[in-house]
Amino acid sequence: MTNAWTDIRNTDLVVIMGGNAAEAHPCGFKWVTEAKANRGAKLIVVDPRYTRSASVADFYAPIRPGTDIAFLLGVINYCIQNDKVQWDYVKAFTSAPYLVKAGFKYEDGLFDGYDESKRDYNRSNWDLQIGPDGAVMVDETLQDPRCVWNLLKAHVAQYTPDMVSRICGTPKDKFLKVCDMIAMTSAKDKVMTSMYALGWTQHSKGSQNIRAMAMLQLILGNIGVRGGGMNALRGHSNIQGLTDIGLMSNLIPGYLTLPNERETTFDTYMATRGFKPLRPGQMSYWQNYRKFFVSFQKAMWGSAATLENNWAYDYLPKLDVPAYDVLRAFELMHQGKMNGYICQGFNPLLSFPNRKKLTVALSKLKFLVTMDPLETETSRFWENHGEHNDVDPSKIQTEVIQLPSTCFAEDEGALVNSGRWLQWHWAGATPPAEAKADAWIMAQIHLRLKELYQKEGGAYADPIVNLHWPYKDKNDPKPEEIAKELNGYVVENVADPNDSSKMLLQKGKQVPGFAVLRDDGSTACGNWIYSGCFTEAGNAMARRDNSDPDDAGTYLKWAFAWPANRRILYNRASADLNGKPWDPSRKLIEWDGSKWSGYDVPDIAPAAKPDVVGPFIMNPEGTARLFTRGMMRDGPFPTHYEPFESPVTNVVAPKVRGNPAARVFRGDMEQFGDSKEFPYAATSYRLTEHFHFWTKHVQPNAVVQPEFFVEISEELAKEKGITSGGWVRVWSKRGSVKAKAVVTKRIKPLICDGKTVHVVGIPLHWGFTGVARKGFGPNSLTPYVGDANIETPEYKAFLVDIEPIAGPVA
Amino acid sequence: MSGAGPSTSGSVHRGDPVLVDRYTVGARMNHWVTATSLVLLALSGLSLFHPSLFFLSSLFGGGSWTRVIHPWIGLVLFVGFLGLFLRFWKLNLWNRDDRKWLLSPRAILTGHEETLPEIGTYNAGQKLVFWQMSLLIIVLIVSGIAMWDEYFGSYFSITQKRVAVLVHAVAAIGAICVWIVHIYAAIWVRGTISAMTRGQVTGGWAWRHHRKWLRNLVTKH
Amino acid sequence: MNMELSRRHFLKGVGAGLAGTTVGALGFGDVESAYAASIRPFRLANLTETRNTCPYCSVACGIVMYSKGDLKKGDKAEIVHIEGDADHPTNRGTLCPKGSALLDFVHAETRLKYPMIRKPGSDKFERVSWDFALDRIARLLKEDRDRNFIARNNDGTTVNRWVTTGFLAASATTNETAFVTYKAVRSAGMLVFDNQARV
Amino acid sequence: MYPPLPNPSVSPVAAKLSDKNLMRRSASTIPQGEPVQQVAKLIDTSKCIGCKACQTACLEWNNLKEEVGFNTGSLTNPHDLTTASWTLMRFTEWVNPETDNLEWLIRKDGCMHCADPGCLKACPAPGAIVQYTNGIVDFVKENCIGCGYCVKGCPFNIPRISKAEGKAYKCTLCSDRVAVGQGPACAKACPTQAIVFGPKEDMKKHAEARIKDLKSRGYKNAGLYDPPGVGGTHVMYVLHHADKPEIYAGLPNNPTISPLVEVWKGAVKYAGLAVMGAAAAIGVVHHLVNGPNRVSREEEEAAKRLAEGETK
Repeated sequence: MTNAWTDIRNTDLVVIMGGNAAEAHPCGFKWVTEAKANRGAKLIVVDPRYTRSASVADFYAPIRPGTDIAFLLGVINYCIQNDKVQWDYVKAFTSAPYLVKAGFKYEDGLFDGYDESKRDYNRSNWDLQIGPDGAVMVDETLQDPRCVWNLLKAHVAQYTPDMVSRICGTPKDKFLKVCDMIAMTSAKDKVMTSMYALGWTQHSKGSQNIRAMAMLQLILGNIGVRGGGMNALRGHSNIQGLTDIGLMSNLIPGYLTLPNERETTFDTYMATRGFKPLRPGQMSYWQNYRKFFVSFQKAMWGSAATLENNWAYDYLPKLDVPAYDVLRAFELMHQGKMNGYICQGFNPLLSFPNRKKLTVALSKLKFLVTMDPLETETSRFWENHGEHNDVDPSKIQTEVIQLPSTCFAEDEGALVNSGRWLQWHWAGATPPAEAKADAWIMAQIHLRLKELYQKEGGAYADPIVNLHWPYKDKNDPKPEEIAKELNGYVVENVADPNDSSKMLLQKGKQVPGFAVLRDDGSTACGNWIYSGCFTEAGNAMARRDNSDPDDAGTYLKWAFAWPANRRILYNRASADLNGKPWDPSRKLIEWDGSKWSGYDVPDIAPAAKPDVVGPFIMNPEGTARLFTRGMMRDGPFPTHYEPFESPVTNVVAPKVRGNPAARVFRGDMEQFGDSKEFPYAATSYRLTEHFHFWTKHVQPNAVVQPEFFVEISEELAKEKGITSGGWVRVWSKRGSVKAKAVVTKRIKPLICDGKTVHVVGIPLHWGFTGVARKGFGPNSLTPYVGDANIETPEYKAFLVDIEPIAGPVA
Repeated sequence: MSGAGPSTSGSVHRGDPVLVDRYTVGARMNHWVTATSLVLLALSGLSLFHPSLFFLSSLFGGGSWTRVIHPWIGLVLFVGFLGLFLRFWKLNLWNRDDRKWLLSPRAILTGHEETLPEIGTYNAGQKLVFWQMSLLIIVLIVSGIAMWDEYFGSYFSITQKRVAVLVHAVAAIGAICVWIVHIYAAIWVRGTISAMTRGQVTGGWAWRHHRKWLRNLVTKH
Repeated sequence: MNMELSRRHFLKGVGAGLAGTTVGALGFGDVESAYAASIRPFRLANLTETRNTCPYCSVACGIVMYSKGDLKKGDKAEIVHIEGDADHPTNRGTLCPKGSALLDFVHAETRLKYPMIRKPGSDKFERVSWDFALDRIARLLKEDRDRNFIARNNDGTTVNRWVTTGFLAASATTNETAFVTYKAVRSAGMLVFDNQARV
Repeated sequence: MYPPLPNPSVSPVAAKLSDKNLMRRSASTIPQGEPVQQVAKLIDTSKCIGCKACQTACLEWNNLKEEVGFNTGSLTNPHDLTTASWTLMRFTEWVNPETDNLEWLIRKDGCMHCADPGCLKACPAPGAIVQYTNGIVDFVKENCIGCGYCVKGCPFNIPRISKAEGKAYKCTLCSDRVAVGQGPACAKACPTQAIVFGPKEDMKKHAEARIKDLKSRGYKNAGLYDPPGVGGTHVMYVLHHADKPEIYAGLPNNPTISPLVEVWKGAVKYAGLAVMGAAAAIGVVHHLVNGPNRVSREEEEAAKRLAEGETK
């Protein structure tokens, strides 16, 4: 989230698209109902199904799964055509006036530089023209045909209301009504918030879904302001934290990136991470990259990271591929190229696509280790459960070690919510029997591995034996000790350059924030963006003062938000070029002639002049990008691509199947079905009564939603002779499931490109462990392909067929 | 079956006074079973009928037990009464004299039976009691079943149950009243109770109240 | 954590003394404390309360856990009730159907209690000691790492990566667990490393 | 937002609701108890997202063990109120004939805590059902005999009888929480504050504001459901279509205690006793006036002669 749950109360219009906040985040959704009740805000829901969110919406519009980009570019087109643009914001705070390289072009669904054999682009033309002064070339008048604004205008022109209706199946009048409501928030005193989640990410073009809305929000001037923003609702309680801390194949904590194997030296690595400002006087925050990186290496390897060994640069593994994401991991397993896998509180067998493939993959492992407070299907993938897990244990040679871990009630530490709040929690219960905290388990695994290497030696032991392990009880690191590491501490005294008698930084002390981090090895910091969470002043994450001046919803004294306790990202953009709020009633920060101050921590240097320094300081241009400069693998602008499995062909690019830049492994393409064989558009989703595969272990939740089902329209039910409450079989090219049918008015057939498209809704949550009824899940059916940029699997749009069947004999 | 008395012929036994058999042992047992269950039903029923009588439930071990037992006793009553019905329904068929008998209430209530036609086994009053009870018990068993949630709860709608409780209450009141009449008559008309205790009445009793019946018995032999 | 402070500010926050009066005023006059037969005694009296956050979704609602026994005092503590924390700015004491049933998650029959091993080809888990399980894991990891660790790629550049064993990180563990995990995994040169961010 | 309900305190609080505050007691006559603040739970169907937090919160707070059922083609689970499920979200997919738009009507079903409770009126067991002066109607397990009369008395079909225990169950409005100045578990949990709890007058005021907002959004028949037929209720609804409550999974339009029950528990109860009493009395009087109906000596003789005559 750029903003926070509590900020939604400040909005005028909530657009829920690519998510279902009422269903998945009921307590956060409270702030939507509050905005409605207290300030007359309106709620729009755009979704293939009439959802729980829709049940309290002011306006609902249906849409075919996987066509959000067409819809959103259609809205952008409407805003441009009808001059519903926050012009001051767009001209000053976005890349609209910048000139793009001559070579860049788009036609027939493809951008320039496409290589079909690689399913990838040469992105060298996807960039801005840099002038002789090293700054981007600008046309403030927006007249130049090569300026971002005009390219965007041309790019979205084809998404007329009729075209949108043709692609999305959204009735034209409903689409126009949505456009009209959204366009109104281009006014300086009107704000819209976007609430989205997996409904946008889980597509082969997930990142571009989100980009499309982000661009719309920029055009309307809704980023950085109270009640606005791009708000990713996020899933698990600490998925934000785990991503912040970089538990991903290609990340270093704080969104630093792991070197790839072409970056053979520290210098070549840093060379591409200079981030020189591209506008005169602009602040480019990533110029501090080296400080964050070196401080991280010191936190990892302490005294073993020195200037001489390039801060232990070689200790870091180098990537040969963009990422070893979960899809690649299971692909490698499937190819028999992996021997071991450790699942820490995760249930991949049910969570990832194409379960059949996953079972084969896991069966090829030498060993599998699981850590979880609860039974998981993954840890019992080898166990026969009849039709619900039809395997032969004797044929599975994988050794499985299942470790019992503690749950929230027995553990202490911080979780990061979607609003980037780091909130501390305390343990209140004794763990059952021999269950142990994950931190203890990980410490044990490391220490025992280290011991083996110390005793026996072995492949490149240095990074393991030299890992910095500064805990009082080596066997059991305490949460507070680790939190202090994440915050960062001073390794060597640093004298004040002006007065050597004074200490700038004192050895052994916690750093007050990332501003003091250094690249000379005198500071260590586990995760720079968390710096400030646990200073000499104490544990900021445990703060519980819920005062909220001006009812701004920022709660600056409650817990800690990264970065630097900032509650609304880009909040500098809430004020105009003179530093005055666009809307005085929504003041966040204000320029008083010499400095910034207000109800939030300014997202800008306190003394940065409003007319000089742009608000988006993480970009060297200081502005937000309507054109991505080659950072997205599938295009600098979003464009409509059908899902890999689609009931209709792509009307704007008939030759293109799916996202042309999305990675598809050999064998998986053949596993995609077509609409002749599988006529119905399926989508998977969560239900409010359950949380993933956890709550099927929880009696009351099993009671309120006991059994696996699929949802279909009354029309499809009639066509197929399916009765509500009766049994059906649903199958795709990859698998087949049995389920109860829920026939509902909440799903309606859509007319797309003149063809009737029926949608089959398939909820998650059921498996073969727990107290709920045994059942299947959508991932026996879903396709094995991910988003072109971050490899999130395409769970939300695929093809199935359905038929009524006789129920299992009880 | 023979009663007491020196010499016997048929069901009339010479002696002083003459004794006449009226009810067999079977009939008497059947009657008392029915009577007992009716009393228990009245007590348990009344305890749930009016708060002021709830104390009666303690006779049955408290409210819950009363609720549990009542319907079962009801079944006993039904079966019991069915027995009596089969035994006596023929004797309770209506005839001309009954109408005549009924038409002189004063004589009946003041006990001047000499002015009334001679009566067979049962007089019109007794017959009325018999038929009223029969009717009420059918109503009670039917409405009772509809109220018996434990076993039949799912077969009836709430509205049907509401009708049932009302009908059951009214019918029960009726039955209790008829029962009161029955009891009173037995007490007022002295010499009656022995019919259901020893199974015999005196010849005089028979002569006074059921002369036609007595004559028939005598002439039979 | 300072409850007093949070409550005071909170009332100010909602701009209504009502929270006090509304519910407080249900103070039903000053009758003596005997409760009617129909009313159960209030079952949270004299328990220990602990602040926590809901482990499910990323709204991270504040919760209060009520336990028999106080962990901080070193007692064995058993949670007997969980409900929303009214002082929390986001959820204001409310909880969704999952959060409201957290108690049965803590006490789920299917909570894991002991380390278990399933041998190749076996159809059952067998209980083992922590030491056995952890040593076994360390050994398996070392064997695979020593055998398949790539110090240099074909071009001879140092890559120091290990891609034959992977790690799938949780997404509901604390930052602190996450960082210890990161340290343990990265220091081994493991690249097949991902979390639940995508699902 | 509406001021949230406070966190329960672990320091013992004197229960402020007791038999001193009883206003009615089944099958008993009691003096009017000390009056206390009238309370009410307001359920705003226009804010309800049908998340069922109220259901699980109720199960947890009241330690109720419900069985895991089946899906029968609906999101309503369990399928009806039970002795363990005292509250239930009922889902109705309704197409508004005026707008032709689908409206997903979701209603939290449960005891309405009537000012004039039909269950209490029907209950034959003294003290099995009580009503407090704050409006809470509560079942007292110890006194319940499981006769099911409350089911017949209730206009909303709420109480459920446990066959195993032979006891009646329903929502208590969390009388144990309310007694110590808390609110019901469902109201505390409700994510969108579709359920709020407080003094009945405040609830009505709050409802007015909600109705105003709904009317501004085009629900011209939005209104409060506080049915006078049962003297008003201490659980009220805000409905977008207050003119037709029946579309909300059969919420009764102007409910009253069934006349059958009124007669049964009114006229019949008293008349019955009278009639039976009278019957007995008449007997006694008749006996006093006429004396016993005895067989005379002559009649015995007559009988003897008849018998002798026969034997000759």
